[in-house]
Amino acid sequence: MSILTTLQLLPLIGAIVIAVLPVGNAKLIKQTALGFSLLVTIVSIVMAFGFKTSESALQFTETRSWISAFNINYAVGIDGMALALILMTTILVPIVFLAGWNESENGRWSVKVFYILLLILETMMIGVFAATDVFLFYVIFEAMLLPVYFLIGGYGVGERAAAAMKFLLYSLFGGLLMLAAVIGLYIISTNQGGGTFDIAKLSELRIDSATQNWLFLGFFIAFAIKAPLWPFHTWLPTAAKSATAGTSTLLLGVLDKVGTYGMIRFCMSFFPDATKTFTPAIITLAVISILYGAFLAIGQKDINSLIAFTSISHFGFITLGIFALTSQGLTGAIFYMVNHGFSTAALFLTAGWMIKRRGSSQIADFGGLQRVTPILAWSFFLAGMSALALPGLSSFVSEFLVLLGSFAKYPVAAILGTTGIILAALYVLLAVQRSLHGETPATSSGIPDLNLREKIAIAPVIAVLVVLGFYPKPVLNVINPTTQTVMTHAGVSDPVAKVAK
Amino acid sequence: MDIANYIYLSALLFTIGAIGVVVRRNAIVVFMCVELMLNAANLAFVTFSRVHGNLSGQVASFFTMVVAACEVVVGLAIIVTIYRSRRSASVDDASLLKR
Amino acid sequence: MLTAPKLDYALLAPILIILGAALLGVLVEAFVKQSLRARLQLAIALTGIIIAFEQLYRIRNQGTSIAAVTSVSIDGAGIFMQGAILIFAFLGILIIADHDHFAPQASALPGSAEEVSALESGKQQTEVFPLTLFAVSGMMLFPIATDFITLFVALEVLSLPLYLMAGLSRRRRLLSQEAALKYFLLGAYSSAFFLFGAALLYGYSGSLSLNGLTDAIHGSGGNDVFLLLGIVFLSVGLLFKVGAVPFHNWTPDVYQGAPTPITGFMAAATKAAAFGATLRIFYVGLDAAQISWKPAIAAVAVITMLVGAIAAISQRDVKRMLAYSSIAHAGFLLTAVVSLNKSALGATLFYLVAYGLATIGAFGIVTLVRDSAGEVTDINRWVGLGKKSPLVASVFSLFLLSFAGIPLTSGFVGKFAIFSAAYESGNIYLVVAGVLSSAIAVFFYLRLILMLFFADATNDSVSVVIPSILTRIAISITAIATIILGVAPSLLFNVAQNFAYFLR
Amino acid sequence: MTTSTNLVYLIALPLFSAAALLLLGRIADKWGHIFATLISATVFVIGAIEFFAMQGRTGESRAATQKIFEWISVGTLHVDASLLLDQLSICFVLLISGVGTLIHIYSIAYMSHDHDRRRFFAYLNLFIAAMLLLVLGDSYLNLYVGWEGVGLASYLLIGFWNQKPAYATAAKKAFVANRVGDVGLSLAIMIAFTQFGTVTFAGVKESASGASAGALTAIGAMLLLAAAGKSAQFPLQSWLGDAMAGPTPVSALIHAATMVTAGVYLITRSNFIFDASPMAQLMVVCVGAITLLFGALIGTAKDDIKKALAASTMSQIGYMILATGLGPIGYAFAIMHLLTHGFFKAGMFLGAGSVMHGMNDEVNMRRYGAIGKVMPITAATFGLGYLAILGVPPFAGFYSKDKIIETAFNAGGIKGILLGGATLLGAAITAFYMTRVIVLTFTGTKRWDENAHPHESPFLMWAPMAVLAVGSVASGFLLSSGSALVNWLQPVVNEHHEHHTEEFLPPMVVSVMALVVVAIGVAFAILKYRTVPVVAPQEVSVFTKAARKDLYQDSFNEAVFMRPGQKLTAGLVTTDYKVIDGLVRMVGWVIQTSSTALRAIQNGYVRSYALIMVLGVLALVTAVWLVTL
Repeated sequence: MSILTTLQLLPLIGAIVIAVLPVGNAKLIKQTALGFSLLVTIVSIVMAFGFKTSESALQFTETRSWISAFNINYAVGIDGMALALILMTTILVPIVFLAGWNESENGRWSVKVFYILLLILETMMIGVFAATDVFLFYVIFEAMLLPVYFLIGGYGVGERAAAAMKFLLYSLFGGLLMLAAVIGLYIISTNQGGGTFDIAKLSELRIDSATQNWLFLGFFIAFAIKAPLWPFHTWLPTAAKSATAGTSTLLLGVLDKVGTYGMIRFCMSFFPDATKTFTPAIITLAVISILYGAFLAIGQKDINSLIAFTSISHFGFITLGIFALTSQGLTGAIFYMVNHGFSTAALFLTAGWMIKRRGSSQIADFGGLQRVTPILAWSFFLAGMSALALPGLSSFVSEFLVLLGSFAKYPVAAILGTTGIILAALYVLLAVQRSLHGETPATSSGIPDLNLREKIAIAPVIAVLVVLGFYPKPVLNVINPTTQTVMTHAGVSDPVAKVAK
Repeated sequence: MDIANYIYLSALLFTIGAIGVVVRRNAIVVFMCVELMLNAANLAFVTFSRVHGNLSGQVASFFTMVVAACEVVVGLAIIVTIYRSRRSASVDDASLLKR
Repeated sequence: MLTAPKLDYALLAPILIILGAALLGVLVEAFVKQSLRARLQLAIALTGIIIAFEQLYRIRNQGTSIAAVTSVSIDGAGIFMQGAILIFAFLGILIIADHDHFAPQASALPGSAEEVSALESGKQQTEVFPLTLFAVSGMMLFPIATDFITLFVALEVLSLPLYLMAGLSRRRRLLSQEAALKYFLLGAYSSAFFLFGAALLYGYSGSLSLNGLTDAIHGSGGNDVFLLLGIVFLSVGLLFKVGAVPFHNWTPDVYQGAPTPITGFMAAATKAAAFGATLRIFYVGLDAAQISWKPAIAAVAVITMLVGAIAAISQRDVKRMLAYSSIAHAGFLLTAVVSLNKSALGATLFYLVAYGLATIGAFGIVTLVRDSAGEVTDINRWVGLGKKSPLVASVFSLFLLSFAGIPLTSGFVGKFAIFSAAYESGNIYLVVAGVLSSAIAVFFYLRLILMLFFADATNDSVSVVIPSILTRIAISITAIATIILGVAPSLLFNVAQNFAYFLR
Repeated sequence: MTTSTNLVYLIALPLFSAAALLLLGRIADKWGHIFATLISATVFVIGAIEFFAMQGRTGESRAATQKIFEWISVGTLHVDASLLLDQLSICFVLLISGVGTLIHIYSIAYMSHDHDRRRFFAYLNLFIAAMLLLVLGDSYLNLYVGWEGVGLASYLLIGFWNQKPAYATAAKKAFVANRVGDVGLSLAIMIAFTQFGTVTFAGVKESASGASAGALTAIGAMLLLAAAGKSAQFPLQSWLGDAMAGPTPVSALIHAATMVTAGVYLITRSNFIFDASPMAQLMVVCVGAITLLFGALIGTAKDDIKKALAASTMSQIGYMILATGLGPIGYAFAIMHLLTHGFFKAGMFLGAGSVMHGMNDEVNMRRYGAIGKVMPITAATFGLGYLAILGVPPFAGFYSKDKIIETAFNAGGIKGILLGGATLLGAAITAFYMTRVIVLTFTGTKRWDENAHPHESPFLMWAPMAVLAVGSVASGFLLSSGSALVNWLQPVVNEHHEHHTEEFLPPMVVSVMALVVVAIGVAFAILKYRTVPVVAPQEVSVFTKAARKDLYQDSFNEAVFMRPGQKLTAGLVTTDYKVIDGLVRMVGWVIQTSSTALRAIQNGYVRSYALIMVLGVLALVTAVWLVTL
């Protein structure tokens, strides 16, 4: 059994264990959940140490027949990109547990259900990145919507039911289009000597260009909804507004990454020609997302929807980097996914604490927090700095790589994207100014600063952002081989500098 | 007489039956229209049996008659019950289930 | 000297056993004393079904097309359908056994003294068991019949008891009777079309058998007008039974008016039988003329999916909503008819089982949600059920998710298989239409889940009754099957695939 | 190239100190300021050691590098976290750490009453670290990290008292304006990488000559944009005045002596780009000339002493920028002016801070007057700085500024006359507004508030001022004697004397001209401000009004960027809800409506159902018939 399978099973076992614990003992349930998630983190780190960056092939592979009639397998294996994303996931989950220690208690259902859902979600989040069988990927891709649906609907705030519904409908719509495309791929593989869902085999199919275009769109729209790209984004702010901080973190930090991950893993490797055909259009959408997301973030009054719109802007950057198809762009984009996960986690978690303490998510209701709760304020500030890609924090490295990588091929897009950094400064600093600076209103004066548990939760996130900002090499080394594989497969190479030495 | 005329007659009967179901209100009459359609089919079977010179069609018409008889049993039972409940055999009155 | 036609009784035995049990049931109803009847009927029905199933299992590999001269064809698809119908019948009867749903005396006037006394004395008539078994025998015959006479007889045998059963409800008897009337009149109307179609096809080919029809088409020996009109009229009868648009109008009304256990049984088993016959007719009899009917049936499939999905959205009654859902599923299944390939056949077999089990389970749950006046089917009163009875609400949601085709439920695998068969046959537009209507359909399933879990109940009169042990068994089996078929579909899928063949 | 192992400490020490002070929190309140000051002093010592070590080496080996670790390596992009200490950067290292240390010392006293003094010192150390990274990075990308780092430090320090909304806004404004410049730097790096495949200074320098004029001009223009943002040059100048919201030591260190001169450093560092692109150079001189006059004009009307000094800073940096646009010889003079300006302007800011310290943080010069008597040391040090900025020989400014004026005239042709004229005019206006500051603040009659009890500042405050005053006096002479700085920087900026064009005017003439215009400016100011109303008169010329309004720079930005931007944002928010989400909701509406329509068809009448079936039959017949046609 591959360590990947173990990794997926652990949270599931955790969920089962929690299922048999007494409902009343919330503390025990939480501790068990945290314990299992930490165990997963440890195992994943052990796995990371066993990962050989020198190999470009998939590692820790395992294949078991699942639905033999369609040659569907339980097939897992990871490359650098998947490893990075899985590590991000397994690190974020215990942090989310710790940060939202009490957020399960105001829900519609018990604490128990909350943690069962989250642990099941973790299993799926690991699985979705580990799957090397398109069918398996699809199944998890769709199934993981449900825990989130229940987490938003059951434990969220405000218009949570409507938000959950909107989220699910959007995602399922995209998913169904993708299903059609998955079926198409399978049939084509059947016609070319043996139906398969194996990613590697599927990427060697010969598909005529018209079919490629349609199938590409099937996949791409699903991913564009997931990693919301303008104009498929309107579900995200609603969801982020209603979900708990922890759910939002996992939703935007991990689940949405499946979209951008899918663009690289599936769109590009299955449909190289279609990728070329659609690249200009996608680059345009990406740039629109960057600027549009930023402008809308500036215009938000609710702190969670602000964060959601910043993410739309950031997903624009990631998409731009991916479709620029240069080493820097791709590596930057993949690294961006990881950084965005942590950066968004920091934003949502700190914002969540602020909201919980103040009892409102309207930015205007805050103010002067820096005087009252310096540590909380600092955490939020640093998260904001990460969102605006301040050099020294990891998001800078990725954002810069993305822009650098796309400039060589799409200068106009890169230039427009670069102006996004001004808007980023605006949306972050406006929020910072309104919430942390200024006079402290009477309503905020007595609120407590972060407690030890919250400090422990936020510290690793900030540490990761800072450490990877200064020393991104370990992650970049893991990602680079993936980038090279993708580029080789797509048949592109980096533009050569015009005036080489 | 041209055998085609039997087919025309059969089609005509069937059409009358089909339209009758749409336009008549009394459940019994509606049901009779259905019976008319079945008999139109019988006529067609028998005619075709003649055309093709085999007996299958004739056999089919016997079966149809038997089945039609069964249908009458069930149908009348239902119609009578509903008539007793509602004191009306109009199919338009039975329209509580809708939308 | 004339020899009697040779009948292979071993192969026909499953049907005969069910018929025998049904007849026995009639006798029991007539002669056994009141207090024993109910239990005896149940025992007879279940035993009959089990024995029939066992016999069916024994003959599973003995396919032949001459079991009863040329009237029936015992082949893979036929045997699989029969098995599926038997399973549905078994589960259906477990739920039907809860007498609370049925009028003590169907012939008594609603509200009459007669009825009141029957209610008070607890004198419960149990004709529903033999009726069910008769219907089952018709259903088992329908998918294996290969000539038009047998097809028509089977169609009527399965329909006539159902017409009656629809009117047996203990509560809201007017509605129940109205459902019976509508079902009967429209059903008879559609059978007339079916029969006239059969007559026309006979006129075209000179043969009543599907094989004869195929030969005639290949020889293009007859009048094309008869063939085309025959195909259309025959299809009407079939499309009516499967509940395809525009022959679907009876479905919501009957599903709503009929006693809920009957609705569940009917929705699952009739659909299986009707699709079994439809597939055989189109695959075996009309394959050669596919160029003329394929576009029309494809159009019906698309319209059916869309209408089913769209109309369900504005329904306010759970049973009506499930009815429209069944219409949408009929649309998906019709794509398999158009696909005309082995994968589609296998996919349909799987789909029918998956859908049927979930349907029985879902209607089984509906029987549990009641207030003092009986079942509560108004969706608005289901709001907040997740709070009152999380388990029941969760299981119901599971069925809904399966209907919606969410991965890891049986419904998803079925949908996937059907769509990939459609894609394989080149009907990509059907896949796209299917996917889009699934997206619409997802909305109302999810909205219902949302109402169950995410909203607070407005009144407290609605409660979930503790189900009887039989109902509990039925619902548990269907729920577990829904998950197992979703997670490990190979268990059934490989079987379906092996049985996915027709003998000519 | 020499390899050094000490360079990293220049950055690591203050960075560590900043982090420690911030993380330790209140525990470090007692000793944080001392610790930070010691760290800063240590950095200065290391810098000095490096400087002497460098002097001990010759030629190529003077520059030292240190590779700390591999930072980013993706595809053909390889960027190491490595530092380069050459003749140019050592000037900055000494300036930053030297002036920085003095200001640390000053701040100990200046901030002694502030509850958050520890945090202030943490920010100061953070600034020192970032600024040193900026000047020590061996590639544009490393520089960029420091570049934004100082922006962050500047933001934090301007908004140090962010409980006042206006101050928080000022901080944000500075950051955003800087970000506009950062876009320039980002794009410059991208173009450079696309062109040369590298982003190190050495690599770009090596290949620069081979690039097309267009590419070089583009890089140059983008670098200029970056410089304009950081150095408050036209058109991104508007933030500097507001930045005076920060505590005065910050204004002295960051917004006068060091950070704002980063633009000059950037252009000087990129001399190989600008030297190869006359077009870019022209842009540079234009920006410099416009800003020097712009800043000077604003300075004439400011009553806020810090804002007046800020305007002056803007103007003086305009000189430096202008100088860097004048080709190889200009760089050295720009750096020289930068260094001398660092001394005298920092000194004057500290002086202003000292005055404010004694005047209950009053900044309105119309409320001052006759402070020279009560604060003699402050007045004296300020006065020396004043003389330096005026360019009175032998004070520092004389050496640096005259050289710039001279070089401007020497630019040749009409360009030379225009630039020379601008610099001369600037000198005159500088003389006017600086004299105005002196007159309003230190001489004349008392116009204090009743509660004000001005007194001389404590030793910890005046000592740094005194040291800086010494610099204001002596630095010019020291740096220019025997063209010391010019020769020192020669390897970096490729200055070759033999390429000099004919001198337009002899140096002597230029100096005399400069002194004459300065005298006129001084005289005019003295005459004009013999009496000073406490409340600024409203009946003034349009020019004064314009200058008071910062030449409408904010109004312009508001009208052209801010308000349309706000409208755009509001418009997009509405669009997002009404159009994009609206479309989605419309799909829902259409489906819902069709659903209702379908419900209506289901009317409950059997006969109607039968009719629908008949119609269905007819439709099927038609369909089949059509297909078979």
